[in-house]
Amino acid sequence: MIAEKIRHKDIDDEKLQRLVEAALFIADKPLSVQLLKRDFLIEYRVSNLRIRDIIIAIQAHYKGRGVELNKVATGYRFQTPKELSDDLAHLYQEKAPKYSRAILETLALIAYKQPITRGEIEDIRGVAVSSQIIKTLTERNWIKTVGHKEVPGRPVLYASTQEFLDYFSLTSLDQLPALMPMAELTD
Amino acid sequence: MIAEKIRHKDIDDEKLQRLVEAALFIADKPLSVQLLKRDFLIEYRVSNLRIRDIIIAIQAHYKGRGVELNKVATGYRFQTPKELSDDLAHLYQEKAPKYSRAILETLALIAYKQPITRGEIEDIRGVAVSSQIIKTLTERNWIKTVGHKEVPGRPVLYASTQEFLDYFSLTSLDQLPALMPMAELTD
Amino acid sequence: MSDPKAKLSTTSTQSKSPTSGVMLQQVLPFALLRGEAMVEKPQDLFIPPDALEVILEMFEGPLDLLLYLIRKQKFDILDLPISPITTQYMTYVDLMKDIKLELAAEYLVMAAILAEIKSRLLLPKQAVDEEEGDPRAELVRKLQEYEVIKKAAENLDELPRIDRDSFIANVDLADNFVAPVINSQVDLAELVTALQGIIKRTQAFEHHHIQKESLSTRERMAKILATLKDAQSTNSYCDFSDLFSIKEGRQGVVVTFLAILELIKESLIECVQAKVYGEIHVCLPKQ
Repeated sequence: MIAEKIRHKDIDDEKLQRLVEAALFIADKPLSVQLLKRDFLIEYRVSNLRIRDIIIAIQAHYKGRGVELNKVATGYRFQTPKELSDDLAHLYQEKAPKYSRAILETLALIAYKQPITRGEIEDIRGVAVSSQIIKTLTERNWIKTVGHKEVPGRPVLYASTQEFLDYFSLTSLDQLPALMPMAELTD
Repeated sequence: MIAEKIRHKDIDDEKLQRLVEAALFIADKPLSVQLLKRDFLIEYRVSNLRIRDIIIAIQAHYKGRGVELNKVATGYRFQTPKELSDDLAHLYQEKAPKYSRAILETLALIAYKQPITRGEIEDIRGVAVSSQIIKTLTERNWIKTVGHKEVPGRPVLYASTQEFLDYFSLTSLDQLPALMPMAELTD
Repeated sequence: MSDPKAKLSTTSTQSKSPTSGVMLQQVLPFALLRGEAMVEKPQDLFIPPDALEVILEMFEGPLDLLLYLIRKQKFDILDLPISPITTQYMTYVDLMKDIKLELAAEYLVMAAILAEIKSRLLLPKQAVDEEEGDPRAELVRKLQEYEVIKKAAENLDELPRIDRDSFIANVDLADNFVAPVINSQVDLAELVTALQGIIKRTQAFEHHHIQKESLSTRERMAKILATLKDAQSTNSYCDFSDLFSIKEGRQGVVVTFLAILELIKESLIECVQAKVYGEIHVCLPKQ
């Protein structure tokens, strides 16, 4: 649609830093280096490495301030630091969504055991998984279907999404808390 | 909603600045000193004057960066600096709706029958030509006025422009496609 | 199994169950509810009576309830004492039924499983097939597996969350910001289609001579008008001869001449000759 413009203009570090900082602040989602280049720096000739250096410089600059620049799964975003949670949270407590154990357990199973079918989730939890739970998780964009399991009935397989990681401020599934070790059953 | 707590805790300047900065970044509206106190600093004993000093310090800190702290009618809010608007514009490009039949017919009549008045276009099309159509075509630089017709009211005469030809990759109007077999056009 | 109506509330508890009236006044409702008939009572049920319903509702299913019983009684999950666990489990299930909590079928299935394990454990050792091993093994594995996920869900709940523990910065654009509009695209065919649409619709159009040949004249007419407009704005005028360009050759001269004639015919321009045989000035009509 938009004709690909040639990246021809040079940009100095100071201007680049201002622009990247502004872009990260106004974007309504985390921005990756690719997105920054595509959406905000299309006119400039600038390497990924340089953008990464600029991001590191911005991160350093915001250390100890009111917001910090964090890397999450889909990119970088400015958010308030942990240390301020208590002071800020009271205003938003009522708005913060709470999730039932059923939802959290289903989500945990999908996150840790993906890809997984609804039947497998029910098997481990020992109770039926309501459609409402799957709907809520899908609507929040935390889970997605990734295919079908080749067993009778070809049940849908679920996996977690990048947005799920973003929501919990994680960059990858590795960062999820480790599962507790299971004691070995000896006979 | 929130019970009025006594402002008893002391807060040092560094923490106060972090908190005010965070509040201004996460609020969905401009924050006045009063709002800052009521919503974010309710637990702390802090004077309006001190908050104002902190705001001035924050404003100074953000001079020349990617965002700036501006005072607007209802309080303070972070905004991107004016100088960056052009660079940030890329992300927010809006796609104009497709041209309506009325616009295309008007343009076609101006191209093929220039110079032509609005009245003549209306005569041929059998419906009024809205000012919006003329405005759209003029803003697109496809039509221009080339004088007035010497009839009562001295209506403006429209013609097509060089940009119109350039857009359609024509070197002159001759290159516009012939409309119909000639027989149908002659009387 | 959760019933949204069965929420923690004194009145609903009272109205729901004939036994709960008793429960409300007692410190140890569980024991009184079951009376002397109860052999084993849960050690941990020091629960305000009106909270009982909510607590029972809190279990995510039979595995969750079993885990709760095991952990509270500090039983070894790997050496599960089936008999006392089964008794306690049944006590809770009966209690859920008593206060008319919507009981998921899974609870009854688990009751059957427990009873079956219990009966197999009672069989003489030799009668048990060596291959089968410990009849509790499958249940223990399930309990462990569930406990891992239960803990994982708790950990997940404690991770910093957006809008609860951390808030995303949002900044407005500058006041002078204008979103650029990408013009929509038109191709020549659309333009022709539009005009053909008009032709089809209106007879009147046929009286207008629109043909390829006349377009160069029409274009020239527009050009001449534009030139004269420029001249007018600088308070000067054009000489008739200025409108012609030798470079265009004979064809060009003819087109220009036809355009001027057409413009004069339509009263769009005026030609003025100041003196006989003098230069003809061309200008837009005076107002």
